[in-house]
Amino acid sequence: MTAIEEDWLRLAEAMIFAAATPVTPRALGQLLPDAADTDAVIAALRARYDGRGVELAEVGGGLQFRTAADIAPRLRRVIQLSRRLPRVAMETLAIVAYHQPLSRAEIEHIRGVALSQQTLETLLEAGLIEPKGRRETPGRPTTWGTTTAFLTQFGLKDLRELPPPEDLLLEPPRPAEG
Amino acid sequence: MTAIEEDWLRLAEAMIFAAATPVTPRALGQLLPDAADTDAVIAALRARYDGRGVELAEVGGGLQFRTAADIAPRLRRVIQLSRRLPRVAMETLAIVAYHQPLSRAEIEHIRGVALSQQTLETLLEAGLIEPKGRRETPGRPTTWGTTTAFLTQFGLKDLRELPPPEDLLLEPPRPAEG
Amino acid sequence: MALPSSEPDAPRETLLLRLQGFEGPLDLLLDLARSQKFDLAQISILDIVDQYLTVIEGARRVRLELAADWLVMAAWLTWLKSRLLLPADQQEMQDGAVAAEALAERLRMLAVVRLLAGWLGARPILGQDVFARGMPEDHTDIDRSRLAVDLATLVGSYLRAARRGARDRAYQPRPLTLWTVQDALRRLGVMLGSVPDWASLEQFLPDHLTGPTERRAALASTFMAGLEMARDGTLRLRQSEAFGPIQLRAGLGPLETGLPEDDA
Repeated sequence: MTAIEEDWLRLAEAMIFAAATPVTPRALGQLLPDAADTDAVIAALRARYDGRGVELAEVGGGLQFRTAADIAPRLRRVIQLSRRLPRVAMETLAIVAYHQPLSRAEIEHIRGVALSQQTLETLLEAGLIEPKGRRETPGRPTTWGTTTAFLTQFGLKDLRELPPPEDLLLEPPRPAEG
Repeated sequence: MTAIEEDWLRLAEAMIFAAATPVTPRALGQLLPDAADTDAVIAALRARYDGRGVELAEVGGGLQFRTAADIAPRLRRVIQLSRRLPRVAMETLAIVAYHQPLSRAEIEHIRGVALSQQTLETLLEAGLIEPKGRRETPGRPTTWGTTTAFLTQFGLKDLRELPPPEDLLLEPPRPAEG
Repeated sequence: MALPSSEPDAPRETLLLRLQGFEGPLDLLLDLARSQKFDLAQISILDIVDQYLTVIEGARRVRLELAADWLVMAAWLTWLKSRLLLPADQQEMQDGAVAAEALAERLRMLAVVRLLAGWLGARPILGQDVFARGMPEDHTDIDRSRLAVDLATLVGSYLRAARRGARDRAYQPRPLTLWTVQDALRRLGVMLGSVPDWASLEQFLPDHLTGPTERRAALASTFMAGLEMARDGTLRLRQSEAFGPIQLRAGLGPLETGLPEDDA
């Protein structure tokens, strides 16, 4: 492995900094000279930003700079916040994340209540879920799945980062709900 | 003057990074603890980014991060979008191709409508037509013909490769006298 | 919020309010299951069935018109309970056990979803807890200089333009440019001097006749002019046979009129 040149770090830093969405390692590799080891450059860049106000995160299959989580309480006063998802939307999102692709009827079966149009629209507008084709059963219902924006929004590398259901159930019951 | 605490630098860095508009030193000062010297924090932050892929720039009285000037051209990606010629331009070009050299008045006569300056300029800018001298009639109008670039663009060896008007029309148009 | 089966004397309004706080029967059942304080993997369906029926009974005492799905669930749970209480060797009891396990599975699934929603909500959420760059830079240039054109479009455009051009031009009848007798008189007068001998009438037609119609008209005009000029003796005409070629030559002028023909 060759040494990491400062120039490569600068290039990678600038590219990830400029982008509005996570930059894939592949796109980064195309920008860097052939001699550069993309993974090593990423690691070096992450180390450089470690503990700073802005950190390098791996989300949604790409790299993105974001502010450090511990600063959030102070930043919230000055930075425009995105809207929090209501509880119903969060639960619906969790169902889609675990059982995708699945139809609206299947979502309703799991929650035991009808899925409101508003909830569906909230998730669609936020770009968190998307249609994933139709199921070849009577009525050909549309099935839904999560998007890359979902991963980015919740800081996940990929869907495998979601905890397995057993792990969640084995958690000791929380003393007070809420 | 007190020493600059790392925490202040992190806060300033995160705020300038996340803000949707340039951050004024005043706004920054309100975020930082009273003990912090805003100007000193800005100076320290600028020094930290000096020589990196991203630098702290002062724009319109505010601070923002910006891609380093020497890196920006290397990040530039050019996307080529094919542009279609407007219908009017295409018709005009076709008439010039078939009846060259001919004057503007003759083009108008064949198309049966007036020819806008803009259309002529579109074709000129695209390098598809060029002036071919003046006609020795009253007013000495400029005559127009197609260019070599026209042939290249349409994949023609020469103008004789165009299908003859007789193959296309029962009564091919004739440019008016003049 | 633990639902109190241990508080049967709870105020009625509180009971109803609690019922309305749940998103349907499944939601209430899950809450009852949780209040067992057991591992959710070991839900005792019989226990929560009793609790559910108690809650519904209490709610119905307060208000009769309870939403249908609450009552449907109550009826189904009553049926389930009756099956579960039968001696263990009966087929119905086994059916009940399967149904109870299916319900427990649904509750576990819903519990997992709740937990995952909580897990997601506790993560650093973009736009809430962490922030991306507020002013991203776009280093993409769009080059629109390239043209998307093809020969077919060019030829098609030509056809369209030509057809429209022909249609839009106002119709003008082509003016007939026939050779008049006056024209013929002038031309004959000029040409006669340079014709020494008999010459065919056709030789005196103008050069620029475009079609057969114009040609025949000119021939007729020239003949008329010839007759006119022969009358005053400016020229002489002859035709050796019917429908034969008409010939003419210069005459001797008006004074010569009446003199015998002499070809010397």
